[in-house]
Amino acid sequence: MRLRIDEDGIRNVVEEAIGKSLTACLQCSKCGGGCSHSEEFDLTPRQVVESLLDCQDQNVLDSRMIWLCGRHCSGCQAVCPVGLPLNDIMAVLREEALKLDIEPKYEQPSLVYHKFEHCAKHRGEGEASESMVGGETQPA
Amino acid sequence: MLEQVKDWDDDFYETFKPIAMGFVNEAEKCLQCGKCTGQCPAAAVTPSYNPRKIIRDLVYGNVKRVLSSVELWQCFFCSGCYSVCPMDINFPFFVFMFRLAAMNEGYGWEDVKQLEGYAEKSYLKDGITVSTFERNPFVMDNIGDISKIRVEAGLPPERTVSPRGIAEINMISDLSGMTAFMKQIGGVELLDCTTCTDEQAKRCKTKPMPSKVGKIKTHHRYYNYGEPGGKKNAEAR
Amino acid sequence: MSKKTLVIGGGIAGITAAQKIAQNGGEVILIEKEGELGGNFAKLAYTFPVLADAKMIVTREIQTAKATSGIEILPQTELRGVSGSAGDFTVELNSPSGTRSEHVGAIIVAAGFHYMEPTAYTEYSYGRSPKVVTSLEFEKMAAENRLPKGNARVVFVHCVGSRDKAKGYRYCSKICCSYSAKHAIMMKKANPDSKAYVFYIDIRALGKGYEEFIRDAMEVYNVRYIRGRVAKVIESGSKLIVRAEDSLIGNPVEVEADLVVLASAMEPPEGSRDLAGILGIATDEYGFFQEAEVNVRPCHSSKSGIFLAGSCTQPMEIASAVAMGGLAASEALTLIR
Amino acid sequence: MPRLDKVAQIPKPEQIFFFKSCVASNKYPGIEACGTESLRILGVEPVESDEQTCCGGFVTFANVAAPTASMPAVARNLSLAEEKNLDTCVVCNGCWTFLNEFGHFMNNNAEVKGSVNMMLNMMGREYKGTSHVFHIAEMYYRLKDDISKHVLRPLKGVKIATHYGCHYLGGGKYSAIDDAQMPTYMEELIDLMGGTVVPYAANRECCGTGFTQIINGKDLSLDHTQRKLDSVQEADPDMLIVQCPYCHSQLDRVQQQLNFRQGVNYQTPVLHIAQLVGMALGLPVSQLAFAAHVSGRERLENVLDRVGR
Amino acid sequence: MADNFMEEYGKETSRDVSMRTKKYFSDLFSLEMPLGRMMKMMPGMLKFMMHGKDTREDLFKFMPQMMPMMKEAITGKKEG
Repeated sequence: MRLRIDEDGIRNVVEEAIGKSLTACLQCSKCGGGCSHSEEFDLTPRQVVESLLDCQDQNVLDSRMIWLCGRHCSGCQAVCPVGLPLNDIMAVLREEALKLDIEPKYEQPSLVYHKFEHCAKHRGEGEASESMVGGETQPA
Repeated sequence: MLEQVKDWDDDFYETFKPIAMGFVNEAEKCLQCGKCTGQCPAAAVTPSYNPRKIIRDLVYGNVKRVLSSVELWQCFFCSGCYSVCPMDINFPFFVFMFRLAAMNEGYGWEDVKQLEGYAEKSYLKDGITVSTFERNPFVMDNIGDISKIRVEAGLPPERTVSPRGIAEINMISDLSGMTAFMKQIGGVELLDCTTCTDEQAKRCKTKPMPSKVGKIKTHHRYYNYGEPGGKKNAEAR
Repeated sequence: MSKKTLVIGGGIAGITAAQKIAQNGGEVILIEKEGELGGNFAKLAYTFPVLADAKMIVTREIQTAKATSGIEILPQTELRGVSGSAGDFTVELNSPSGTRSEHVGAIIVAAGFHYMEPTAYTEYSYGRSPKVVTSLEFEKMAAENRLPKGNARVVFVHCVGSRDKAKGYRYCSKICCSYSAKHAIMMKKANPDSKAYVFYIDIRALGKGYEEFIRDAMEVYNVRYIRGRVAKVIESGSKLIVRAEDSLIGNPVEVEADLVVLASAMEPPEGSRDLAGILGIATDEYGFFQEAEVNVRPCHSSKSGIFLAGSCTQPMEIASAVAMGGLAASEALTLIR
Repeated sequence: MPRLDKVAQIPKPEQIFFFKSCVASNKYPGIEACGTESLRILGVEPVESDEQTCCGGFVTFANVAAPTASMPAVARNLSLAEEKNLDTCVVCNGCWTFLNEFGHFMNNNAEVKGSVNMMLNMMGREYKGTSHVFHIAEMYYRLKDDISKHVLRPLKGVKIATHYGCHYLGGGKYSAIDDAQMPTYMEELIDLMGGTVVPYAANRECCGTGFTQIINGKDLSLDHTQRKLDSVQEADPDMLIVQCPYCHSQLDRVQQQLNFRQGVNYQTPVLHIAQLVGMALGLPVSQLAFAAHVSGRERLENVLDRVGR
Repeated sequence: MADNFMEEYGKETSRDVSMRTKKYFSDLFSLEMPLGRMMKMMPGMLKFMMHGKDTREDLFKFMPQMMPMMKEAITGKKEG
């Protein structure tokens, strides 16, 4: 999707809480690279910061990353060349998610790339898009 | 499981260039600058289509991911990316070639099947790709018979191609192997999801890989470029 | 053996070369095409990496040059013809008051550069919308305090004309990353509640203190850096919609902006090929003057006795232009002593 | 701005081979009727031939036909024009791109040309590559002085928005007569004929057909076309001018489909450049064949009343 | 049914996939005329010949060109 970028969204809440601007992030992915549990997470800390800056709040709040990261390990925060307090960022995001009563997700994430869910019957969507029906179809 | 870089075929792109006879060139010059995706109309409406990533995967040799992806079939072919590319990479030619390669791997036949009518029923039978066939009820009753309008406009009621012209393109299609290509498409069977019966569901492609449908094993395509953080991936299994 | 040197071009490189030669006992004829000295440096408001006041530095340099004895400054003068060889050139200088021929021992070319007019970039609606400006115009706007007020959003676009085989030059203009950061900081200083966005592919901060300067822009001044080259700038009503891809996330993004600043490429000055023809020295494929040997003899042109200085050889920042001016001066001094 | 050196290369022939497009003939006959009639008025005699089949490019790029099948088909069509040694005039961006793209491809690739000619010799035809392919909008721009001489219905007070289409400008990055991002030759033609040009934000966006997306990925196509139509509706033009029958078909019919599916109300008539020039040159209303249009018919009638039947 | 493309391909690496793709395209775009391909063209020519008198004459006019290609296809060596 094309994202419309502006300055509001929960990034302001996060920035006030940690007192540092998220634009300081170097996007060097040292945090994601160094993380020992990256297989279990669906987002790396870098992607969390970049999504917050891109106003993809829903994506971040729905992800599993904010629930599991930073609870007992601070691998990413230790290596960050800019010194962004990633654990506090995750903590603030957890509070925000709870405020929006999003229930926590601790289970194993589903695999990285997912199925093509086009089958109307199983997805419960009424009208499969016309184009799926066979026979000659029209340009418009 | 994570992707292994040792899985990739590094010299795929270099060895493929001479074979593709000029349709595939200049991709090694790609700056990965993102200008194509920035202006791409398809990338604006789809969750995960990204021309820059497809070019990157082709030059890196990650052929599996490109050919088995749904995104390869979401390109609008508007060559806007070619018009803004600082390195003049003709991306629609890449999509055209790698859709053929994906079909050779067994992907995408369900999309091509829907276009079979244009090639077999219209192009080879009466020489014109888009016939006067109408399916939209509003258009049928408001516009009615197009030949009446053609006569009013001073044109012959129907546009016809001479029988000899049709014979000639049929021969061209036989000689160049298009007819053999069309037979393969014939083998694909499309099921109507809205009136899906259990028996039909059994043979449907969302099930574990159906037995060969005609001569073609229709593989199931995946969203290979969806960002891991995408909403769908967050649902726990 | 004449003891004089001809310096072509009154920019910072030419002024430095003239001063160094005059301070070491040589005599200099400094010719400048425009009315007064300063060249591109005079058009700036601040310099990076320390946001020093450019106007003050330029006027000081010009004063010292005028004050030094042994430098003859000829404004609105152009070189018409050159003959002779190293150590003994006769040059014809053409000025509104008539032509004049001189005997000089060495020639230093410091013709400077020119910002490319991005008219070929119609996808950025340059020329169609008054809100899309080049970096030079932004400097003028900053100097005349015409920057947008209120919570305006300003977008800075890197690599317009550079690193582009189709519509521009293939080389990188080296200083756009730094001066875009400078512009962003100037914008933030002039209007604290404005928002600044910079679209980049790679950040090339190649000097002392440049990286820290750009990092300050990100950390202290909250300038948002997005990795992705701007694909389109569309006029929609009074606003401009800037479209690009945030390639670190993989999604196309859209920013509504009030002002778009294009960091256009540094190309050779107009007429650089004719000047090279008059002097009889080689130029490279883009029209910059060709050095004899890129690594070890950067100041020597293809003809002995003619030396090159400043950004007429390649895109370069002020510090290197000054350094090269000094080097060209010392080369010339070896000839005319 | 139009590349004037390219425009100068377009000759002003007495006769030209008029290449009929499939969507134009079978869905919007007004394009073909006005195209031929307006060229005749401007002094260029269009020559048509029943032997000419479809450009074969659609079936190829839609991967329904093998690529090796389309080059002989394109060569065969061009050989028809070469028999009468005429240049070719197409009305559709798609035909222009395929005839040009494969035409050039064969010209600088000798063995491919040899094997294609081997196939064509079986039918007694031969592809030499001498016939140049021009778009009808290029011809109009080349003959714009004649157009201004022959205008009988000046389009005074008609607000017209333009849509250029992707294949001609995007695909023809170096061979089209205008640059891909800020083309103005249609605006100049409209000013010439007295109309007022209405700019809108999504002017250079794709029409949304996506070549096969309207059939395979219909939701993506409708979504994109809706964004374009919203931007057109903001500018509220009297009509939208296109240069390709496929864009014409998409922008015209999807308005009705969106009205039906989402209850919105898009009523902008869509016209091909040939129909606009035909209207300005005073062709009879029956020949403009507005009856074949799906949406915006009342607005079209009201424009005709204003401009004069 | 596999959940993503990595499981789908299992042990197969991109190298095997690219071998298949390259072989497919080299057959598709090859311009030589081996005997097999000549044979595949026969039905198309016959249908064209059956179509009408004028098409039959054109094909016969083409015959002299056909002979060297046939010889070359059968013997498999380039001559002349």
